Amino acid sequence: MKALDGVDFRLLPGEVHALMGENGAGKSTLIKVLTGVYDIDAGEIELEGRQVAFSSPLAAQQAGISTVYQEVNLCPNLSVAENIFIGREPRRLGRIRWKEMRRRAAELLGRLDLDIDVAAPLSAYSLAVQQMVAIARAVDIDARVLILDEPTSSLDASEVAQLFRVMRRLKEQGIAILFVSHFLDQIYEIADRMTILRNGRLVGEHLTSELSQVDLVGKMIGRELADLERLEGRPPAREGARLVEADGLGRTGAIEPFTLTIHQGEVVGLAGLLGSGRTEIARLLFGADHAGTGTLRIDGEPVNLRSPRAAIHRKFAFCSENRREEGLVPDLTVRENIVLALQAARGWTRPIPRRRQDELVGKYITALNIRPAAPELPVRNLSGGNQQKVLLARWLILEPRLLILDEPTRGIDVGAKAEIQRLVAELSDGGMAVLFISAELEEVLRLSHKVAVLRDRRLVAEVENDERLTTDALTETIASGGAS
Amino acid sequence: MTIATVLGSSPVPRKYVPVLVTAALFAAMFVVGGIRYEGLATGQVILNVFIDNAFLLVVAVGMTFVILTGGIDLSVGSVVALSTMVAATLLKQGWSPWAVMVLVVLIGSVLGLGMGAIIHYFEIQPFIVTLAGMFLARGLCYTIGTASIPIDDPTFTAFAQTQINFGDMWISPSVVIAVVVVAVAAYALHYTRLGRNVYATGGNEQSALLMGLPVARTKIAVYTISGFCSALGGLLLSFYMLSGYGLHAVGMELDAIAAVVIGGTLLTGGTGYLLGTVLGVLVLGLIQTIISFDGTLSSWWTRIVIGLLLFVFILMQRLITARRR
Amino acid sequence: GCGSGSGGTDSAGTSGSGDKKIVMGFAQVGAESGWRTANTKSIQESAKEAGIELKFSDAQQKQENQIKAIRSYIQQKVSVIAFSPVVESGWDTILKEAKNAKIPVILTDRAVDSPDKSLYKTFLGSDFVEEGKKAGQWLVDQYKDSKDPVNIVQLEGTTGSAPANDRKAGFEQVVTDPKFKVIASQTGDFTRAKGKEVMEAFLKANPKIDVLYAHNDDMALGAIEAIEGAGKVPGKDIKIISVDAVHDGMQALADGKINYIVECSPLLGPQLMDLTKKVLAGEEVPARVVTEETAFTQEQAKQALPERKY
Amino acid sequence: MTENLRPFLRHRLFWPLAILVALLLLNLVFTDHFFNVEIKDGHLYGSLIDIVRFGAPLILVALGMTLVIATSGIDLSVGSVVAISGALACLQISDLRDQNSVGGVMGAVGIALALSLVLGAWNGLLVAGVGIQPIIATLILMVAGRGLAQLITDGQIITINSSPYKLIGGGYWLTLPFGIIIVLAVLALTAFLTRRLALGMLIESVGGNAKASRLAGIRARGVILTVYTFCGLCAGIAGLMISSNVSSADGNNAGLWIELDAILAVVMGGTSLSGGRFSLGGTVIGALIIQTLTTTIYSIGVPPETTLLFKALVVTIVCLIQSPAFRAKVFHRRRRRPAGAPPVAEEKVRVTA
Ligand SMILES: Nc1ncnc2c1ncn2[C@@H]1O[C@H](COP(=O)(O)OP(=O)(O)OP(=O)(O)O)[C@@H](O)[C@H]1O
Ligand SMILES: Nc1ncnc2c1ncn2[C@@H]1O[C@H](COP(=O)(O)OP(=O)(O)OP(=O)(O)O)[C@@H](O)[C@H]1O
Ligand SMILES: [Mg+2]
Ligand SMILES: [Mg+2]
Repeated sequence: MKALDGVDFRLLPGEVHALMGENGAGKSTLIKVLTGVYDIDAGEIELEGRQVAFSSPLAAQQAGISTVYQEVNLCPNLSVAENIFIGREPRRLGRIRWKEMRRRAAELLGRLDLDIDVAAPLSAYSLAVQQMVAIARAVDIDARVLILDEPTSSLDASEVAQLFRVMRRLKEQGIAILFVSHFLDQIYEIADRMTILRNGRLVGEHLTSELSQVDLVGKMIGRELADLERLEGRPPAREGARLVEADGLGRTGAIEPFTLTIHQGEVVGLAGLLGSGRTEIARLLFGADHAGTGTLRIDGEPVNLRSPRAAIHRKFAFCSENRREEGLVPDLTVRENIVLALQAARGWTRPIPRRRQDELVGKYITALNIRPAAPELPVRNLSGGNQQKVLLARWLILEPRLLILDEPTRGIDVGAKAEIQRLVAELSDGGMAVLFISAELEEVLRLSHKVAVLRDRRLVAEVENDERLTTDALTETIASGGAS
Repeated sequence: MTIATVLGSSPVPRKYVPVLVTAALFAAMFVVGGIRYEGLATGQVILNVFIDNAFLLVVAVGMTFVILTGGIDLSVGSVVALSTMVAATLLKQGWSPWAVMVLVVLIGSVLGLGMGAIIHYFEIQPFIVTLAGMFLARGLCYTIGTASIPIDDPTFTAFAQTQINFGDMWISPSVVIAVVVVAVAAYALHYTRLGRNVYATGGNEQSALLMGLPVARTKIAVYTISGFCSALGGLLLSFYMLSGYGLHAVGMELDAIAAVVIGGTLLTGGTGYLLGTVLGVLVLGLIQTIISFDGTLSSWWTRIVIGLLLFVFILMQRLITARRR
Repeated sequence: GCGSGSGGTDSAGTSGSGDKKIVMGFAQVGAESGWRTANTKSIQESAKEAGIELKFSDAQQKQENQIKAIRSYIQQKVSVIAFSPVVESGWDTILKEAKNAKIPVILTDRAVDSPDKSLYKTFLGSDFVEEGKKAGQWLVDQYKDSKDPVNIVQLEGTTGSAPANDRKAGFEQVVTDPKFKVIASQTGDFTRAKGKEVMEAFLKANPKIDVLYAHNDDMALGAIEAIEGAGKVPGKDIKIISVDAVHDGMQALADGKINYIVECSPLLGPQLMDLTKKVLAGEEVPARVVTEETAFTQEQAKQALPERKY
Repeated sequence: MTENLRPFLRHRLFWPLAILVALLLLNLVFTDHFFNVEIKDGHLYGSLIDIVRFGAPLILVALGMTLVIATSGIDLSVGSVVAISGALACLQISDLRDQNSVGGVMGAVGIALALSLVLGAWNGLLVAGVGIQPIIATLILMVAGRGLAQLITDGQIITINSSPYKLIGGGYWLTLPFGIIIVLAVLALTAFLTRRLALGMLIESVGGNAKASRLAGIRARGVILTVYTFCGLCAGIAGLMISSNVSSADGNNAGLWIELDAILAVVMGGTSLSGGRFSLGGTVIGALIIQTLTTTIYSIGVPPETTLLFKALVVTIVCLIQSPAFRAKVFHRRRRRPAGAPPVAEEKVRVTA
């Protein structure tokens, strides 16, 4: 299989260069080839006019290339400070100076507006925080080239703004930045030039100012995407029966007691900043964590969800934000990953017949445009966005009554994103309730009937999504903590 | 004593809780044993545990490095035996004891280096490579000779029989060596880049590689360290036994792994402390001491009771740490 | 001595055994075979009979464990220490500690190679080399009239273990005539299962085997099954010599499936207790006490079998 | 090589199989008629049969171990379970008035297997229920279990004389050694449970990513418990075979170090110790390689002192040949990356900074 085929590509000092392409186009592969993770079969790399060949990421780093790879690639067992500084710890006489390291780490994160305990292990933080840590590490490395592969996939607007401020500063210092993102707005805000890939081939190189968004999308997916913005206003939800009623549900240290009702056929969006507790709500409703206080009613009956299994039994589904740690089983094939939850629900004594599996899997590979469309490929060999689609497919085939989506469009390209949004809208029209979490407020607004706003691990407001609600208003609500 | 210093320093972060629980349980076991068996609760008994397990301690230190990277080293017991065998044979041929010591340690390190290189460059699971290493080292022992070879070199005998007294208690020079090894290793793990790379590699090897850490060097280094420690442990064992024998230290790899794991280090790598390993060794040693103080157990009851004590210990450790979380 | 600063008087050993209870610390090798278990039982029972309090520990075949046990006996100030050394070498340090603590030491089963004979009072036990010699001698006698080559296969004990080394050496010292050929020799780890497995392979690889020499009865018993499985008659087609004389082995000998067994008696208990009392009473004891052992032919086995307990 | 050989060469069992065949061929050089299989007294007889017959207990234990390892666990206690089950069965049989009564033997076998199940479940409970690390959880039973076995036999070797019992490990049925039949049956059952039913996928999922499996609604604890129980059962059957083969139970030596051999078999068969994907066929081949190696050592007359060196040599060669990285590096082929298959990148990149 060829992931990249004769791609020419150049990166100039002092520019932000966007690498564009659909899921599986070869962006991450190109980056890994550039930084010595994979070997090159043909072609050459020149750095400042000199031909180089990196045997390992270490060599690339030493040559002045600093990289944030697509999935968060840090060590969860080490502290935040160490994750930022490991390999280049401040030392005196060979002895690591821990105090100094923590101080500098806190300072560095402070510049990104992140105020966390840098001595705590990285695993204590949500994925978004981990992504920020990875960025902090990369920008602190004294490099001439900075490569960021989808660093913003689970960041919200204010973090992205912080990141962009840092990127502009680095750019002024003459550093070349390679940036990958599926958020077109971000690209147009920051990038000077872009290179577009499709199916591992070079499509073209353009100045951002000379290419319209529509043209860009056209070049990326190879056809016009007319109905990208088709999903405009949401029809008001028909009054469905109450499916989930959380009353004073809470968990110490994670989320304050909250009250939330979800009706059948309703899409409820959760909005809030990093670590505001959105994921925690989702986990409580799914039985992944145990609630310390409060009651949960499903169909009016009080229940105690002891495990995800119990929730799945009630036809709840939860698509985690952290696909690598909590979602996929990398060794298993695409097919196995997709049917996993369904099979688990049926129990191991009732295998899903192979024909039925192929049918289901085939259907969702087409529906979500998973590429390559090879059900027997280990899922680890898929590109990030396609992995996300596989995870989504796993929950969709369950035909759940409540679908909890935590950052479901993380790393998914524009075309597929529209597809998924349309799917969600369709399903909710069919009576499925959806709890929708996304860092992208537009998306939340576009889909949900109702938005619950969180701040500092408290549910502070619940807003009906009518014509008047805008992202700005929502941002305002988040910032003011629901006081307005 | 080591425990006290940790307890003394500022508020205890949560990551140290398992080690502290282990320490407390060890103390409790000692006290209960002391009440139950007359003469057990003396300082010398604790020192005896050190004297009798100095070699295991050193071997377990090496094993800790390996396990922290998520690997395993099954060859340690055999390398210990090989070291005693090489030392005894060469001493018998009239080599200088110091030269022998250097050579033995060199052999162990080179064996470790070789295994580490194979594991890393050929991407073979550590379990098999070190199992082959185990066969190799033990096989070399038998090729040297199947009988036990006495050591009567004066330097070795001095190491074996010197008693370092304080008050009416004493320790052997081996204990001093072991404690130094522990101290150096603990320093290396906590305060040097190598040490932190060990933890990073164990946490997530792929990530460590992408973060630009020298994973290859680290992995090879830990097996070399383990080989070095095994050889040094072998020397301490030759002091202890004053003999070289191909059947020495059979199954010691399991003791070492058990000590490391009892000390709270995760076999999957990335989490654990050297102090835990020390406690693990002490726990195993104390269990043995209790058994021999009891003195009424028949052979099979000995094993059953060892298993039971181990079970109770691990269960308590697990339950207490789980509740603290 | 160590630890005696506050204790006042030294160990109880020297002050006579009449009024004080004797405490014996016994460091057993392990429980690796039926022979060893019989040995342990014999010691435990005779200690009870002799009114000696026994502190028993099991080293699980490890020398370091024996050393640890002995060290803890010294700590506990027992009156006498007895043990069966796993190997000959490496006992000087701990024996010196015992000597410093004025605790007398008795060796059972095998000697230690320490040049300083004052470290222990006496040594009671079998002579493995002698056993090998006895086995070899019987073979030489059996074939003294024959001129044809005799093909021997040998099932060795655990590689490196003292009985395996010595029984092999003793046998080789006697069986020197070039007509005797050891065509295959492999370790059977002293167990029946291994004995059987190895013998099966021998039978496949060597069409003509005349004699089997097994380092213990268990391996011989395993090998008998293999021989029968190959359609041959143990004791006739292939002559079998073995060592130990445990009950099952004697049974096979009486049944004609084994031809000769050299005894290695585990019943050291009574002799050990006698020696202990003598040592503690300050009497002179010989430096070496050999256990009374014989060897059995098929006829002798039939007679001895009913009394065989272990 | 021709095109249609390719998929065969690529198959993940190709190299283990090739090594097995090579070892067998090596024997042919030293032993004539090594491949001869004849019928003697209505039984199949020959070296090849012996390898499978003696390898049967190892295969069984390794099968159980495969599933345990697939959940990223390990079971060190199998050797002890082997000893206990053999000891218990033999003790029961020796107490029978008529040792040849089929009913009595069945009862003894039933009790022994029931105990093995309980012991396996105990391990599973410690791992899944209490959350103790597998290696240490099973170490407890490894140490105590041998004591238990000796307690049962009172430190002696229990010898029995029971022809129905003898059948299990030493008997023949339809000219085939009964042990082989048992192995085939257990293998078929395991394959059915894991590959036909969905157990295999759930096991691989739990081993591959435990957290994700829980969130996908898999009862990970149940799976782990099942797997350890099954491993205990396999070890129990192996124990019966071993003791039946020599008509006696040896609490101390039966199954000694079999855990190492079993793990080695699993790993040589291509299952990773870190869990996830497993291969039953690979395990069987791995166990056969080990047994062939043992037989080879006996039949070519490697002296006992060098046995281990020989073993080290073979194991090293086996691993090197199996390692794709080694083959690539030594035979100057494309290098592989830890991440898996290498994407073939053909490109020209110019980085100017
Ligand atoms: N380790 C691998 N082994 C085999 N194929 C791979 C591997 N990694 C990626 N691929 C394949 O290479 C192609 C390009 O993947 P890549 O990750 O570069 O895509 P991408 O452009 O980064 O997509 P995304 O936007 O989804 O992250 C995909 O078809 C993928 O299936
Ligand atoms: N900015 C932060 N400051 C402190 N702790 C944080 C922060 N962000 C996340 N955390 C930690 O991460 C944990 C997970 O938070 P949670 O996942 O519920 O947040 P979220 O609203 O889903 O935000 P995210 O966008 O990060 O997913 C919290 O329990 C908290 O301990
Ligand atoms: Mg990508
Ligand atoms: Mg979240």
